[in-house]
Amino acid sequence: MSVGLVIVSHSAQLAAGVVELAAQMARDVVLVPAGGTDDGGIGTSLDKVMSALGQADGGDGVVVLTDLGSAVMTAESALEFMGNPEKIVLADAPLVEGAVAAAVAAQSGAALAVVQKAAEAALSPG
Amino acid sequence: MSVGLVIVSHSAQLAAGVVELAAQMARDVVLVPAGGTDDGGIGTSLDKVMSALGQADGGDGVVVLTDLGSAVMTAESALEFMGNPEKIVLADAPLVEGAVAAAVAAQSGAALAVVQKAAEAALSPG
Amino acid sequence: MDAAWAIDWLRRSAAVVAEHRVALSELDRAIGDGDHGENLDRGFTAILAKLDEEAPPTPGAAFKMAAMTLISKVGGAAGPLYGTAFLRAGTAVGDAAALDSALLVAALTAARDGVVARGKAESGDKTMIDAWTPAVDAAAAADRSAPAAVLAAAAEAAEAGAVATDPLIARKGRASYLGERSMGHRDPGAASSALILRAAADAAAAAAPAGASGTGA
Amino acid sequence: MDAAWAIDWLRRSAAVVAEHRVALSELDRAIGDGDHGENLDRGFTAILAKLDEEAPPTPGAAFKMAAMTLISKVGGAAGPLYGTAFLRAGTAVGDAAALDSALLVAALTAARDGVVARGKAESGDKTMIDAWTPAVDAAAAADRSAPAAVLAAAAEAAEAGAVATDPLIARKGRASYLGERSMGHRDPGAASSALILRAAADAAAAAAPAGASGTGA
Ligand SMILES: Nc1ncnc2c1ncn2[C@@H]1O[C@H](COP(=O)(O)OP(=O)(O)O)[C@@H](O)[C@H]1O
Ligand SMILES: Nc1ncnc2c1ncn2[C@@H]1O[C@H](COP(=O)(O)OP(=O)(O)O)[C@@H](O)[C@H]1O
Ligand SMILES: [Mg+2]
Ligand SMILES: [Mg+2]
Ligand SMILES: [Mg+2]
Ligand SMILES: [Mg+2]
Repeated sequence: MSVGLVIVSHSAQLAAGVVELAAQMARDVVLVPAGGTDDGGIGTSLDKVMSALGQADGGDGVVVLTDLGSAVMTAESALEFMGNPEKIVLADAPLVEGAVAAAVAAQSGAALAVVQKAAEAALSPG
Repeated sequence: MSVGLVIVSHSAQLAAGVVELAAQMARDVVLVPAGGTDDGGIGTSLDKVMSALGQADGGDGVVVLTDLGSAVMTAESALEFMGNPEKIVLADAPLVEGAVAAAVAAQSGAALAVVQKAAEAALSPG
Repeated sequence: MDAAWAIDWLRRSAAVVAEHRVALSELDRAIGDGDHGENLDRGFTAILAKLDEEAPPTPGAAFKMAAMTLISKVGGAAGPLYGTAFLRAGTAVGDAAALDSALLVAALTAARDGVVARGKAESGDKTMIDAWTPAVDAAAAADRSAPAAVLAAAAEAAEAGAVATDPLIARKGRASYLGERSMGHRDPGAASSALILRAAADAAAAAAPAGASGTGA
Repeated sequence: MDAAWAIDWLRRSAAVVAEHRVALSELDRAIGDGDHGENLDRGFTAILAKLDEEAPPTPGAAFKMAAMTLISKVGGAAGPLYGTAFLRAGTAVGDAAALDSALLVAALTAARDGVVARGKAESGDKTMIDAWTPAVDAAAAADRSAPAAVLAAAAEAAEAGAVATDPLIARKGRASYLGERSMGHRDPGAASSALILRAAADAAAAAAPAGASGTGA
């Protein structure tokens, strides 16, 4: 198993695209997009986030990446509803760059805190 | 008119999603996605990038944002083929956060260098 | 202020949000993404549907239902912010059948604290906090008056707070991308907060005979 | 080394890339995204199609055609990198009908400089530079030999350089995401560079009778 990732975005396409990009370098990592509102519009959905968190959690924990501030707030609300599980953490990272770095770290079998740090340290390599 | 943006990504969905997200706060800015390979795969396409640069340039210049390093190289190759036009610049910025910040700056009518700086200074606001 | 008042508050909020839907989105178009009115209208329309299904038995139950619905349906920053506000208010009042002035002040304070915890904004950042904090202060100052007067004081202060966001520079939320260009525009969330707190006061005024006084529920 | 040699080089490169397509992608799977073989095969297949349409009249024309095709078709980092390499080589040799040893060294040097300009990697960063720079150095050291010997020296040095990437830690490209975990794997771009430079030497050997010497074309 490995740490899972959830990509929370206002855009369903953006979340799916980040998953597509990060999956290239992390074939065995569970990457779940949570993009757009319930009715397919631009925005975030608590329900999509909560079900993505459920899907991504294989036991080793989940790192959540977000686009704008309101996605952060939706993700934090979801965590609050779930009783702030210790094994689900938000990364304070640029979405695309953080997701790729975190996915690579998760693929290597790194622990939750290491995957989170990989996201947060993400700079675009050459 | 305003500065245009080109979003270069390995994923067509990702580029389209970034455009969708940034457009929310920049209704009058020309935002052009250049994502995926010519045959719809994951990768970058010189032809897509060059035609996006053409579409985005309304006279006030274009800021180009990229995902991974090879997208940067494709964009730089495109610029070299076009004779390194002064009014097309690459931003060294996180893709999503930089695109939103640049789009907002472009919407306000800011000049090319200001839009580029907005992208490069992008941190996710609350 | 009992469950009937809480339900009336939510219904009045839905009505006033629907009425000001376009205006709120226009405020948001100037310094955000132009969806604040639609966002809230979607959320409160869903609240109306829930109220039609089942009437919450206590104010706390009404607040918690509103919280869940807003967080789920709004889709923008206002969802988790108002959602957290109503959730904390619901927790603050527990299963009290009716809220006296002290409990109302506690509920408003918890709501405001919830918005702060969720959004991490400070006063003066040009957010809904700039309506909520004056409202909480005014309510606390009026806590020896009747509930309707407490809510009227809160609503009035929220309205003044919303107006006072006009000259501010946004430091949180989408408007912060605009920096100084956010000056001269009213914060949409502060404006909607004023409308919703006015709805609370109106529901209380309709429930309590005019001129009633004291601190009872 | 004339246009026929350049065309033969490109055709041999296409053949060797096709032959090692899976192996190159497997190298890339270990420390990248697993597409390097497919990427290059797509590019060189397109080059073959162009060669079937029209034979470039000079080595420089062949290099420029290869450059445009690789940049357009490869889709990964190798596209702009090899593309820039061939473009700069094409510019370096101009419209010379044939390349003597000095021009070959100039072409290889320009190609390597193009990869450096495009990718900003340094020697030891575990990239194709680690095949190209030893190749350029060996070619320059052999510049008083016949063209075929210059290219043979370059190919041999590129092969050794590719092998020497095994223990390195990647500092550029996708493999740099892996940090220390990139150790113990060969860089795919260095491996393909060695194959392509060997193809150049093989084409030269096939063109020049074995044992021929001197610095002529
Ligand atoms: N971090 C925050 N703290 C407090 N209020 C905030 C914060 N971010 C945004 N807001 C409020 O939310 C309002 C915008 O809501 P809305 O338009 O629904 O969200 P979005 O920006 O996601 O489209 C703002 O006017 C502001 O009052
Ligand atoms: N900045 C760089 N400088 C030099 N070579 C690089 C650079 N980035 C990547 N490479 C080379 O490109 C190779 C990977 O090519 P490829 O798999 O086609 O690209 P991608 O990483 O986009 O999938 C690497 O093995 C390395 O040799
Ligand atoms: Mg909005
Ligand atoms: Mg919105
Ligand atoms: Mg690759
Ligand atoms: Mg690739």
